[in-house]
Amino acid sequence: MTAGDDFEEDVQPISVAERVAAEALIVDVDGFEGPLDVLLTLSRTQKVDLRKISILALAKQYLAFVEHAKALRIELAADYLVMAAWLAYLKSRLLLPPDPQEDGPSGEELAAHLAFQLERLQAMRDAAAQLMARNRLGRDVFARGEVQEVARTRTVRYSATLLDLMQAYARIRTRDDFRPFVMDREKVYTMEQALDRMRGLIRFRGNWTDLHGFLPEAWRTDPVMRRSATAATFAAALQMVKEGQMEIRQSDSFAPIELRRKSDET
Amino acid sequence: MKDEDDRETDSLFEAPPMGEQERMVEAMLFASAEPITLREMAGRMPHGCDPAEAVAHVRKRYEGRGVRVQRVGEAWAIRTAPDLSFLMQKETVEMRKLSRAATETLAIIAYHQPVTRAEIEEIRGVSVSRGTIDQLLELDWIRFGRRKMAPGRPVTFVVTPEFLDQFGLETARDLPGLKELRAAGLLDNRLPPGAGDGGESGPDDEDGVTGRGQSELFEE
Amino acid sequence: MKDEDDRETDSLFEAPPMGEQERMVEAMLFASAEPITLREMAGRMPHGCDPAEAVAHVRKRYEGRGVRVQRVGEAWAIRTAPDLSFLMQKETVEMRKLSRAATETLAIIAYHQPVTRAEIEEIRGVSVSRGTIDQLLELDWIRFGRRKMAPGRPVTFVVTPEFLDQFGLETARDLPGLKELRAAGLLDNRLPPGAGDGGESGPDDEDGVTGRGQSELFEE
Repeated sequence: MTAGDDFEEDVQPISVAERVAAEALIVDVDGFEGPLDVLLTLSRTQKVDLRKISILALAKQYLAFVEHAKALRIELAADYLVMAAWLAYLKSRLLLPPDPQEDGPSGEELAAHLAFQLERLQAMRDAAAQLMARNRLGRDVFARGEVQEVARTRTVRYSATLLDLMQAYARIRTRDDFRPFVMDREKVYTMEQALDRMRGLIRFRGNWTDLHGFLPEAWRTDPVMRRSATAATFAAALQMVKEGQMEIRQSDSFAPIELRRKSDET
Repeated sequence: MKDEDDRETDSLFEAPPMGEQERMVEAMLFASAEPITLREMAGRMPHGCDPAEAVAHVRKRYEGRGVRVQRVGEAWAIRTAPDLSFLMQKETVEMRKLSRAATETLAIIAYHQPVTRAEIEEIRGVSVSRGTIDQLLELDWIRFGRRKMAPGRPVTFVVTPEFLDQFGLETARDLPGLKELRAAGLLDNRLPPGAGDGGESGPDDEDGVTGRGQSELFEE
Repeated sequence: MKDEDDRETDSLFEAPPMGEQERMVEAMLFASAEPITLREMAGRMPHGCDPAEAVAHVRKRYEGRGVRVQRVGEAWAIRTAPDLSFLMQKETVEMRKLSRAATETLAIIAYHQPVTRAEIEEIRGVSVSRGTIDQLLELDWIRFGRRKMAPGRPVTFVVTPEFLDQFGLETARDLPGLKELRAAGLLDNRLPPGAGDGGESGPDDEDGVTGRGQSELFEE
């Protein structure tokens, strides 16, 4: 494409065709989706494969479009102006011989990338169109009309094993049979305990002493404990009498029971 | 099958081949939200089609398949084969451990059947909630037995064959007695109630019970 | 085939014969409007069934019929044959016409997935309005994918099974022209020259991570 011979930033040499193109775009500037969209539309006027497009020509067309909009006092969104500035820069890079001093991408590289972007956008548009043209569910292809819902039932299953059962039963039965025994144990004064105590005490009891005097201090107040201790002590006393270590007497019914050590002399 | 002769039988229009008509009927039956009448099918199909015949063919084609073409009143529909209805339910099973109250109540019924509620309460030492009995009834593990010949003629409870099945017993008499329980090392009432040791599986429980604990209690 | 051996030895239950399994799959597929996964089928079928094989048989059976068995991503569904759509005016659902922005965005997500919003904007050359993404999300055609391993860990978008179902695609690999686009390099995420540190020759480490897109799907 012929680049403007006397290129200058301010005065854009614009061909009639480009003016017309720009004019056409201006009419519908709101219909465009940004500068890339405009560029893609402009590129169509070149009627070539997007890969062979002249970015320089495209840049000129775009700049003409922006100039025209300015002339018509049409408010263009900022990104259109950013693109214009960038394309003006690109144009200068493409026109001027490469500056060996300057690093960064060359004009050709920038142009190639813009061409890639345009081609990619076009490809996506074609793909979108192809996608939308496919057989669509609910328009061309249909799902089952009379849906049979899958009934979801949640069953709670209770687990209990024979073992659980037997243990439960054992728990109940053992509680019944033995709990009283376990409970009373704390308040039961056994004969063994009483014997132990008596054997220790009797040596010092040469005189008749009331049975109750043999009860341990702690067992005297609580009636249940007192009763248990009394019985055990009495039983122990009988045992010791039987063994010949002790004498026992009661003067009358319900009279105090008295104990004393069996004297060795007699 | 032949009895729907309310169709236009002959047509001057060239109708699609019957194979095509079958496809059409198949698609309509599938996509329709409700059963379709032959009249409606005819209205949708190209001129000259014979939906009655097409339906008959499709119906035949689906014989013995997973779905079948069924007549519903004056219309036709595709329906799941009755023997496959189980596929239309998704059952989620949630395992829960039977509560202590329920287990104990069940045990008492099993060991003492037929037994009245009052007797259960006496043995357990606590009252038995209605919910517990209901739950066991619902599980089909207990049922009502004969009324007791006692004042008020109270109902009794007995265990069911389902119970025996569940617990792998021939009869309730097979339940081990206390002596056997002790011999098996199963008596340990120090175990936390309802044993929190995930006792789904027997062996685990057994492990949990091996500790001596209060089995001493049985030694007089 | 090796599965067969496993199945025979593993399962205590004898699996129903394949003919029965086909019937089951048929019944399930017919009963549902939504695609059903093999896993779900297996969950509803008796032990030891091979829904994959059964589906393959059923699919074959319905070839050329009025309805057909279609793969939708990881699931299967029965759909009417497209050439019979003229019979279904009654069932046709009004399709909301999507804006160009929405269709383009959808295509970009489908062909470039997983793709970030910034990448979509880069391809379209304009910012993507919230409404567009929202609309696609609402249609259930796109969803959020994994976050990209890039600065800021931006969210990505991917298409859904509903998208596949809507457009009659078996998998995202079956998108029309996907291979050609990829071969032409049009699905590469090429950074503009001079952008970032990739500078001259484009594909650098960052590019290597972000620029994969749909091509991932081809690396089996």
